[in-house]
Amino acid sequence: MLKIAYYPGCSGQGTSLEYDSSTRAVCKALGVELVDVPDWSCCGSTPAHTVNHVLSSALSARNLAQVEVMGMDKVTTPCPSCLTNLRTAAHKMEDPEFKAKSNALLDVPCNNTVDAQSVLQVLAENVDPELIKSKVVKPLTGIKIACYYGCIMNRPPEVMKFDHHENPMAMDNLMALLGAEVVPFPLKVECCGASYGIPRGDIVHKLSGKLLDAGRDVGADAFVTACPLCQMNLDLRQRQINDALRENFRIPVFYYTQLLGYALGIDRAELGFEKLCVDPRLALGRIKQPAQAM
Amino acid sequence: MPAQDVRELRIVGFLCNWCSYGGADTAGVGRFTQPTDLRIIRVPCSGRIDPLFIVRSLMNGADGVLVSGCHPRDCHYAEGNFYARRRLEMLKRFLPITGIDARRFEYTWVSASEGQRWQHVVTEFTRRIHELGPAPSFNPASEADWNALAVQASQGQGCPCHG
Amino acid sequence: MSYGESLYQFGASVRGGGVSKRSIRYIASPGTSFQSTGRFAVPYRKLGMPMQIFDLATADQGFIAEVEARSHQNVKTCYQCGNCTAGCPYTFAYDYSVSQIMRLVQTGQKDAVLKSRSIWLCGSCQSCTTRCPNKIDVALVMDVCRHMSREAGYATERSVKVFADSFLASVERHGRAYELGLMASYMTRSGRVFTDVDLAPQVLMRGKLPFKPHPIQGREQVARIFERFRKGGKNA
Amino acid sequence: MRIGVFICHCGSNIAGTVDCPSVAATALKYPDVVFSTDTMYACSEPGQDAIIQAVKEKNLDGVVVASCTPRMHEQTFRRAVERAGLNRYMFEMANIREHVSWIGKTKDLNTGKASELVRMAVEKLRRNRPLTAKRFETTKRVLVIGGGVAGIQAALDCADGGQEVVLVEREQSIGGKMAKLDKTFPTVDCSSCVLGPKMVDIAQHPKITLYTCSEVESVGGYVGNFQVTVRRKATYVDWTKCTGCGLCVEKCPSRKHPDPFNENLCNAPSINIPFPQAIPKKAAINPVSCLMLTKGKCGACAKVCPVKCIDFEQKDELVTVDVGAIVVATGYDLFDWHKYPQYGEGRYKDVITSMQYERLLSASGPTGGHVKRPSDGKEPKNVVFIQCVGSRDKSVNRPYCSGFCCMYTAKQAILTKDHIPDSQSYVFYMDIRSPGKLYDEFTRRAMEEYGAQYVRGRVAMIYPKGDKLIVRGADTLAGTQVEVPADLVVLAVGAEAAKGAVQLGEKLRVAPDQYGFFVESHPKLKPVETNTAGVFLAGACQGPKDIPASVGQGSAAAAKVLGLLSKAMLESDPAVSRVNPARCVGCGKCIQTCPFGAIKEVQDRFGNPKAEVIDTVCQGCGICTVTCPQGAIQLEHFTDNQILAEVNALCPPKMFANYE
Ligand SMILES: Cc1cc2nc3c(=O)[nH]c(=O)nc-3n(C[C@H](O)[C@H](O)[C@H](O)COP(=O)(O)OP(=O)(O)OC[C@H]3O[C@@H](n4cnc5c(N)ncnc54)[C@H](O)[C@@H]3O)c2cc1C
Ligand SMILES: Cc1cc2nc3c(=O)[nH]c(=O)nc-3n(C[C@H](O)[C@H](O)[C@H](O)COP(=O)(O)OP(=O)(O)OC[C@H]3O[C@@H](n4cnc5c(N)ncnc54)[C@H](O)[C@@H]3O)c2cc1C
Ligand code: SF4
Ligand code: SF4
Ligand code: SF4
Ligand code: SF4
Ligand code: SF4
Ligand code: SF4
Ligand code: SF4
Ligand code: SF4
Repeated sequence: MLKIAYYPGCSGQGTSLEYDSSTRAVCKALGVELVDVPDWSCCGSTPAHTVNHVLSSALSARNLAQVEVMGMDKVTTPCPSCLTNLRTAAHKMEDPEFKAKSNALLDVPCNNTVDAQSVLQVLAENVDPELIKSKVVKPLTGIKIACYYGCIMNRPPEVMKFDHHENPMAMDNLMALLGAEVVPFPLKVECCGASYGIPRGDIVHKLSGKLLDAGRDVGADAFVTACPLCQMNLDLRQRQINDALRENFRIPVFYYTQLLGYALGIDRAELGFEKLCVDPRLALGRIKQPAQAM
Repeated sequence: MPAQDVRELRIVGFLCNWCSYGGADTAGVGRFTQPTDLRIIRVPCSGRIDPLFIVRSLMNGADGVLVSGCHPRDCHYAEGNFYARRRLEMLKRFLPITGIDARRFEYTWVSASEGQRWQHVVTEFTRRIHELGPAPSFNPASEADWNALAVQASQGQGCPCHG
Repeated sequence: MSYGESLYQFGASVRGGGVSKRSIRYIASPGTSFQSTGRFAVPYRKLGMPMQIFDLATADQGFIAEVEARSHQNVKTCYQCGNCTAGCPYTFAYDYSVSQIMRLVQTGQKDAVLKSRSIWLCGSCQSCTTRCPNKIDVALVMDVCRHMSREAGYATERSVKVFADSFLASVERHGRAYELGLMASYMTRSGRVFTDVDLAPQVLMRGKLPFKPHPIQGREQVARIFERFRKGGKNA
Repeated sequence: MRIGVFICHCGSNIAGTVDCPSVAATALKYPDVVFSTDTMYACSEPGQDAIIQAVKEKNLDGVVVASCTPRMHEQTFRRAVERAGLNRYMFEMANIREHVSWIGKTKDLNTGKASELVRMAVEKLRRNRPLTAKRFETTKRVLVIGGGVAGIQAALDCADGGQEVVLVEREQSIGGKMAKLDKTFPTVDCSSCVLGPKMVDIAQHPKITLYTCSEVESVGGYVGNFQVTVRRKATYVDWTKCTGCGLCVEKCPSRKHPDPFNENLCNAPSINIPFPQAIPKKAAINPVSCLMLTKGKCGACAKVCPVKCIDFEQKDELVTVDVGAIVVATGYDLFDWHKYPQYGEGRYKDVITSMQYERLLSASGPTGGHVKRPSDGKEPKNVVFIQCVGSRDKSVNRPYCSGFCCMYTAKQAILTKDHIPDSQSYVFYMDIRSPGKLYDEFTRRAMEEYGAQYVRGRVAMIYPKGDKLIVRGADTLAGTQVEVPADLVVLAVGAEAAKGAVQLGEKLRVAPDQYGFFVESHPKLKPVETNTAGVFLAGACQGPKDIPASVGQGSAAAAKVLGLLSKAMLESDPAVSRVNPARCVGCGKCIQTCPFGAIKEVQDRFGNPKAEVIDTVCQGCGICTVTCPQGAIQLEHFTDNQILAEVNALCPPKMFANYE
């Protein structure tokens, strides 16, 4: 059984509770043991790196140091924003001068020995697709899905080092494996407006609106995403977007772990579909029952 | 103190025919005044410069040796200066081992059009040699070692002290 | 509607023998761009505002050098191809497009850069960095400019600064981001008390905004990071 | 030895700051110097006569002239001593003008330095020996590699100049890229109308032998006497019989293989004649797709062929040709735009290359000259051109400008309007590079008369929306982002070195630059020569070039070849390396080091390996001399002994320090 340190990230405690719980559930089902990083703290998210890189690095490095204390050399997080911060910090700390500056802010210095990966990468690279296939009890046959990766999961490639920076396929492949019809979504790596929902809602409305429009254009029943920020902008703010753009989008936005859990037959309570703002029932209803699917 | 005002020292130059010798000519045509200490030996290519020549010059009491060839990638013979660079780099590393001040030897790249650059190179190198002063006299007993060293440098082999 | 209609269209008509008249859509034009939040409108470089004339001879060399040193990028390699602007999703909200920011940095126009909105609005989406033909980490340059702008006491997009401040204050206090507290703090500091109130029922109903922060044991450690940072460990 | 020394005043050029008579007087003390004098202008007629007279009167067998740089008058004086009956290598020069009088201000220091330079020259001369150039005959035949427009021009000019020509082309037909083009800038005349007649001339010229489907296997020999082996690949058709009737092409049932001549826009039958004007117009079977050759059944072509020339058993054939000179004209290839994932990596069918667009425009192309987009065959209305794809981009290791894409894009925009009058073209460009006669006028016409909308900026991404492709770029002049819904996107892909150029370069000993283009001898003054004597360059193999420039180079290379082969005999420079077999231990180090492949291994009469220098190939660099651990290989005229003599003259060995 693969054992790996787990960094849930702040949003997993709040706005993306369902992402955290479904992630834990699917990892368990697929034989990936997540060990919570003890007493983890916030990575600083976007605000930190827009204020100062050393501060941002230190906030992330504290957590990397915690993983080092665990005696582990790999940590996984579901959130691409956390991932970017952890990886960027590690990348910057390759410069000894920078590392010293960052460590000067910390109680416990970070040796920079930990590799941070997204849960998606862990699943894609360490779990045999055949195993997943064999565990599928409810194939996603019948639902048309647009996979949306967000702007920072794979960019810049020199730092993120996973999948493809213009046309990532990890989620597409996973969803196809589960039996879903994956529609080619052209704006996979376009930005949704990121953390500007609060200070500049108008930006998010426009950028996320564009994504919803493109999703509708390719005939998606639902979006699948791996990012709490993307999910929030597309789902929670869908009504705002409709108001601002005089639109009428009703496209549910799942975390990929939710649909993966669904296909694996994991208890609904752990998947948190009820936490989605755009009612997912219509979309889920498109999934043919296993009997028909066969 | 300008170098030409004091007693001349003995500086030997090895210059490739196509670029640096031409560069020295260009400096002359441009009347770019230089110290007179340097005497130039013309060779077809910097790749023709055997470390032995440099060693022999220093052994015979030269106070400085200056080598100059075409800029890398500009070599008239395609790649001669790459060979030269490898050998001369090696020689530079060996010199201190034998008690010679490595600063007495320098190599550089000057093209046929770079008269001013040549003037600068000569002036600077001459100044350096004058700062170092006349070379201490050399014990001919170790000539054999010297030659062995030059041969190794020419073949780009490892440092003689460490096999 | 198609999303295209919702975009601001300026000077888009295409002359020449073509049939398809308005097929080039200009996503934003400096000097004319205008944004509307639905609640209030913020004019940027106002319509009809005269151009600024830069004196190239007084280019701030120190500024260029500082941006280069802090970003480890050589801004001279930018040849103004515009690829960064072409990909930047935020262009419509910018006053200077990202390639213009690069140009202003190249020409040492410190004031124009540090007072621009763009550097405050960049979403760090990395599109520019990923696609720059000269491998310039453009997003990093934008970041560094924002740092310098902040240090110089500017906050051209005040709400963005206040949000970041509120967020970090929350982290400093609790060790983790406490979203409800962060919202409260943001609303008070920014004076924008109605921000997202429309979302509150949805969020609260789904139990997505815990009423209490999640304090962690190491929050003192986190607080000390900020403390040391303020004391001068900031020179990145 | 009896040496005479002549110190030149060069008017006051030297005498102004050097005491010439005193230098002459000092020289008399040097060993073997029997005569020494100063002279006003050594290079003038009377100056040279004086030297000749002295040689004869004083019975000299060596001459030193101290004057200007040898780069100026070495040849002059060598010819003079030759006229006096000496060997031209029994002469040395001391440069007391450029290296002494013009750069030093102090007369006595200058005089001292001049004397020492003379002494060095004397010491070197004492170790000189007479050298005589080898004369050899040349093979009056030329090999041209690559049958694009540059190679065609070179071949025709050489043949018209009276030389026999062997033209080797890798593809089935000659014509190169130009044969694929529809019209050509800046006159917009039909490409095959101008190229076709030249191709026919190649086929009909009595002095030209054409080998297509062929490649150079190996090259031996040296200038004037190369031996080249050519591999003629099996075509499975006996070309001596094939009439090019095309019956087989019609009948072939295997038609699912992409057609490279049409840039894979359509499929080609397994037996094919690539295009109607092909030269030679012969059929060839593609062994990868032919049912007979892959699965052993079919043979339809063999049945239908009226002259029974299909031969499934045909094998590659090696032919050896002796030639005196080689012209390389292997052209270029196109950048693989899939390296730009933001342009769809091939996911969007309506994103095509400029060369594919040429085929769509061409009347002989897959659509008969009707522009139809690949996805649904519809006529595009909005056509977007993107320039500099794979050029001027460090991130894909192509920092250079491909030179002709600005121009052909303007051409294609013009042709688009001609073909589809209600269309609109958009051109995304970074700069427009159009130096050349009528070139800028041409690009202006595309904009002004044909209404092409030029947008200054790169394109960040292309994505589909409905049946359109949204092209998102920048208009840096307006300072913002723009989007265009396109029906067809044409990528002006850049030029890169032809595949296999590096390997061919190795065979020919012509160095490729870091991008694989061949390096010319001098970027300005020897643009079609290479550093290997007898091998010349023409066309885009040396760097991106348009048709006028390629043709110009083809003719220039031919002129060089004709000049070379017009001499009855060639002379080799005798200052080359020479192996002393007694010292050579056959280690082979020199063979590996020589950049020109001028040293070969031979066996002495006991069967021991020895190095031997090929005089005609050796360029006289002396790299081998330094490499040889035995001192067995010595560069004549610059031997170790000669150079060390100069060193010793300058820095006398300690033990004889006071020999003066
Ligand atoms: C889309 C497009 C449009 C263009 N339009 C114009 C235009 O309108 N006007 C203009 O002036 N220029 C135009 N050009 C440029 C033009 O194609 C070149 O200038 C010209 O083709 C160069 O000729 P070349 O003979 O040097 O090379 P090529 O045409 O590339 O010919 C080289 C030949 O050598 C052969 N070869 C390669 N390697 C070997 C080998 N190892 N052994 C044997 N044979 C080999 C090839 O098969 C080929 O036949 C255009 C280019 C492109 C891409
Ligand atoms: C400022 C400047 C800088 C340049 N720098 C570069 C550079 O760095 N690199 C580069 O490659 N190119 C450069 N060029 C271009 C370069 O000058 C030309 O490419 C080159 O000189 C052209 O050579 P030519 O022999 O064709 O013409 P010219 O050099 O013009 O020679 C023509 C000769 O013909 C003589 N002549 C004219 N009419 C008659 C007549 N009726 N009878 C007899 N004789 C006549 C003229 O007196 C002249 O001597 C530069 C040009 C300029 C203006
Ligand atoms: S993409 Fe790079 S080179 Fe182009 S304008 Fe932007 S920063 Fe400059
Ligand atoms: S990182 Fe910033 S400047 Fe760059 S493309 Fe994204 S939003 Fe624009
Ligand atoms: S049918 Fe025979 S003669 Fe005619 S083209 Fe084919 S092979 Fe040649
Ligand atoms: S034998 Fe091959 S080439 Fe001939 S007709 Fe059949 S498939 Fe075509
Ligand atoms: S010719 Fe024009 S399109 Fe081609 S690489 Fe140069 S600038 Fe770009
Ligand atoms: S006219 Fe001269 S300066 Fe102007 S674009 Fe042409 S080559 Fe450049
Ligand atoms: S390096 Fe010297 S010894 Fe070795 S093969 Fe060449 S000539 Fe002979
Ligand atoms: S002198 Fe130069 S070219 Fe001649 S054999 Fe030696 S290495 Fe080769």
